[in-house]
Amino acid sequence: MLYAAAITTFFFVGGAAATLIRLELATPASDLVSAETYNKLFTIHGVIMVWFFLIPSIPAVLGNFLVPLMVGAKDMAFPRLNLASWYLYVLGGIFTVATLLAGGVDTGWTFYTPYSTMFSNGAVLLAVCGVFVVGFSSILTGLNIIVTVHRLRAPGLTWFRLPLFVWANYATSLILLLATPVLAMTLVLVALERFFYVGVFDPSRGGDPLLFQHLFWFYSHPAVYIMVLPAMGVASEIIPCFARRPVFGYRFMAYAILAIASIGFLVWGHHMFVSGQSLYAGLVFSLLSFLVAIPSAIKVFNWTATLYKGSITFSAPMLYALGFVGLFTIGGMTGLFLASIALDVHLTDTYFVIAHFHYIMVGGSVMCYLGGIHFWWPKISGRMYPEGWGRAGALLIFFGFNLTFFPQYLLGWLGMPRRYHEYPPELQLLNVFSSAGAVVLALGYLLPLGYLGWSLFFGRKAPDNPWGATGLEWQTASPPPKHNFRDIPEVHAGPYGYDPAR
Amino acid sequence: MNATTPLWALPAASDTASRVDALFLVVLAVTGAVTLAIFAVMAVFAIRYRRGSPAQRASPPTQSRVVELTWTFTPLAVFLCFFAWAALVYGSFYRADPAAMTIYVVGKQWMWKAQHANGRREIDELHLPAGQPVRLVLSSEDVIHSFFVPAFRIKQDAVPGRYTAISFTPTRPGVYRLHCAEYCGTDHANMGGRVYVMQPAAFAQWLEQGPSGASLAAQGFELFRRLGCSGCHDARSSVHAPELDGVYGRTVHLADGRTIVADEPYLRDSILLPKKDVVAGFEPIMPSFQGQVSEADLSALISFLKSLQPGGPSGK
Amino acid sequence: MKTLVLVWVALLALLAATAASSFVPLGGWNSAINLAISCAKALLVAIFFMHLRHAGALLRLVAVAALLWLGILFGLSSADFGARTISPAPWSLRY
Amino acid sequence: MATIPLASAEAGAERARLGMWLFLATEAMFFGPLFFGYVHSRLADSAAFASGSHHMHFWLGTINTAVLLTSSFTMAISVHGKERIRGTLGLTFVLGAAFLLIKGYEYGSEIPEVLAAKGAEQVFYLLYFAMTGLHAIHLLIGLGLVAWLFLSAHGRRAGTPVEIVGLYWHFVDAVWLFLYPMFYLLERYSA
Repeated sequence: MLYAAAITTFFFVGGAAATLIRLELATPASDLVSAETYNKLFTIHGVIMVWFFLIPSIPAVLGNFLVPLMVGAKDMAFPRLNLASWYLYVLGGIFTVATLLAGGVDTGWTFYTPYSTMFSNGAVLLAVCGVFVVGFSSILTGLNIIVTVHRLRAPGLTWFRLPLFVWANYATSLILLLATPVLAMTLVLVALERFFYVGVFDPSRGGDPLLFQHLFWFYSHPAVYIMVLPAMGVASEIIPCFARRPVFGYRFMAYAILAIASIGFLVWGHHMFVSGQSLYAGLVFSLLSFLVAIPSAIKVFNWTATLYKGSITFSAPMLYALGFVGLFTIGGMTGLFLASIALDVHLTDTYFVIAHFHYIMVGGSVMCYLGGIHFWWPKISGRMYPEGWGRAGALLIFFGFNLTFFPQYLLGWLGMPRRYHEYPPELQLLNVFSSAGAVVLALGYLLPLGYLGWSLFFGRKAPDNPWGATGLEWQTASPPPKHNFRDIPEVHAGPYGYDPAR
Repeated sequence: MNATTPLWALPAASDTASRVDALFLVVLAVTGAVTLAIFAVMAVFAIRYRRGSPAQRASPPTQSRVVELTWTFTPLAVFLCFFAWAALVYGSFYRADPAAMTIYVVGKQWMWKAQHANGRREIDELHLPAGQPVRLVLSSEDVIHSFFVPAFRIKQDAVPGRYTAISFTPTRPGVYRLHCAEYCGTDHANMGGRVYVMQPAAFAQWLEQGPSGASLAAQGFELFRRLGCSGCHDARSSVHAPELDGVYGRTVHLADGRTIVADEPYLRDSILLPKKDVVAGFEPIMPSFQGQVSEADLSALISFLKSLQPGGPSGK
Repeated sequence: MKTLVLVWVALLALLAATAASSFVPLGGWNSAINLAISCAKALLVAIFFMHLRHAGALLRLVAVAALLWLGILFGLSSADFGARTISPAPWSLRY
Repeated sequence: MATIPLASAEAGAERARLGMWLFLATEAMFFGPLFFGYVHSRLADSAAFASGSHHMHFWLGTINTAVLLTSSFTMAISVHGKERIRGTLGLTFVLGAAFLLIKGYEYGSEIPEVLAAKGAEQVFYLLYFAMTGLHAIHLLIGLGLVAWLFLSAHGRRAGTPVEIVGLYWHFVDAVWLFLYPMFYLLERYSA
């Protein structure tokens, strides 16, 4: 709950920055904000959305609440660590707010050297501290989830009886644990280089700016999977429930999650195809990038197959989940263009990339975060949200999202580079579409904030299991009592025991 | 010939552009078809199996090894084809034609500076002959930049402290946009210009106009004389100034007792801030050249000084 | 208890070996020997002092995973640095 | 709800053990970029690194390694011992503190050299300070934990807290085993 409030706040700060960016880009000239302000806006948008929203959203808000419920445990393995992790998140947030107060930072969320170490005048150190601290918050969350899944499963709950949401959060936690420390140390090196001129990234002293990129993307590419794997977990809970049938190919889905998490560590070099990385390294990373697309494809096929012979209701969570599958498919398919190394040369650092990763992160993670919030809202709050408003919100967000980001694919192919506050005037029409979409999208995000807030006080009292779902979390009261269950449940079968004929 | 070809037309103005476009269209066709098929299947299922529809729902399949293996290995095969094709095209960016014309391009906040083999320089513009293979050698004076010409479908980062290169052959005369694609600071969006692809004869004529020099070091030697450096630093000069033969990399003893290695930052400081590090045994009489020499002049001067190695060929 | 003493003696012996070997000029082999001895010492510490010898499969897996992932970081990054070709600088082409 | 105290204590120990090992895995990844940066910079200019290494205090570094190894040994005895472990815990603390004192003396005598150094040799020194400094911070945390064990009831009897702190202590020790040859032993023969 504490997490939900803090993360929602940051989502809207980051969202406000995004809205300003799109408003500036409604015209080709620089008119609303100056170049410097624009650069600070997209940096703070990136930093907040990546580290303060997307990464902690599902694991910290839904994961901390649901993983113990789903494995039939009284609480997380280390409850105090959980609280510590929240304090670290807030501390990191304070640093980030301090960055804003100190005048912002203009390095881009990627902090590329030598710009960040030697040329930027922004509050790089504060921003780096913020990310460093929040990184430890994620590490502690990940550690907690892993130990919980390993050690606190209810009697009879074997690995292949775990819901896919638990699998997804488990795999995500592995990435959090193995990747985040590398980012933390890399940022320490940036700070040391900026103030003591260590020289590890400085070519005149035997360093290399590309070394930073290797270290940075070693974390930041797997971080994409930190964002999207939990979303896949949410979709894998919602779709079977509203299709009233077991998920198709449960074991393959679980293996696919593990495959994505591990192969995801081997592909970071595809962010560096034009960076001056060696040709051969580029080719290896291109091949590995195609390999990581396969488990993702399997998941899309299996979700689609889960609809077959189902009995489908289109409630708000289901609309979000189906929207997710559609947007994730488009995002994934366009990822193949970027993995095709020769195409990436033209497309990288253009709006094509922007569109691609927003389809994955916003179309994927945010859709499922909202879907998950709606799905488990009765369990979390003990109240029902207004279904009509929920469906309207889901449709509005889906429409606004596509209007915002689809034109950006075309812009990217036509060669509009990213991080430009001015652009060639012939590209205005597509930019206007995109900016209009952003306004719709912003309204779409305000809608759930409004009616969910309303339902917290005035919503109908929720029964224990409003969706007729089979997960362990639905077998206890809404909201759950202090120790989740009155008696620790025993499990005798796999998840998703739905029957469409009933 | 002066109007820039608009980006919405996305002209294909190089051999690389046509190769990339062919790959793009095939990938687009395959992924587009699969995406539409997935959406169609989802739509059909969603309508047919909506709650309360009369569709038959007995024993829905929960897994099928055959089906799942099929949709694991079919994409794998397709992906391997994409990979191989893309890798071949990518390789061609970096395999320079032996007859390729080499042009040095330096990125700097926030401009592109190019220098042709005969010494002709240009800023934020690049003139190229149609039909002639070109190899761009890129570097940067400050942060990472990226040389991006959408009409050629090429992009290559310019990294400080080292050189990167990319090869292509411009095919269609015209004027095209040039951008910086790697975020490089405040005026990143304005760092760009025009690429002029000309008929070979017109290009040859263009190349002959304007100043030229044999090389950066030779230009540095010119500057060395023009700015009056040689008046004092020449061995025959009556002024008591340090001899500069082999100065680069030498350990220099300073008047205040420190020792310093004469590296590039030191040479740069000596030209711009001569009072900062005075060499032991010499009077601080050298005037500052701050504001008189540009970055490009500085790098020419320094590379001239670097060429004055014992045993090596010198500019004299 | 006896094992611990033996391990401690072995560790000190290895320390003496690595310090002594660094005074023998062996070129690149000095670093290789130092690295190998460090690995041996770290293994002794992990297996005996940190009880990996008696630990379950899961803990061993965690220990191996960390090393494996460090290997991925080092290996794939080195693949880039090892395979780079740098174009000649203009001033290296003498006039 | 029936609880079996013994079983739940053992379950808690299992949780803590797994948690600590996972944490140490993240610590290993945390040190990773520094080690990689070291390798990269050293390969770029190994002569400068060797000459930087010659300015290190060989004997102090070697003695310190022995001190730290011995502290690990006393820590292992504490974990192994059943009762009356306060003696070995105290010894561990004293050895750890001795390490830091020697290290502090080295730092003090090396600072002028760092200021005088140039180019890649300065990179060597700064990496040395960054890596050994980070190690020293870890050791300081370890000292705090050992002191806490010593002063609290845990010091009377070996148990899970002693074991967990021991894991951490040994890990910090193992990191030093790599730092020692990287900084002290480069081309010693030519010094």
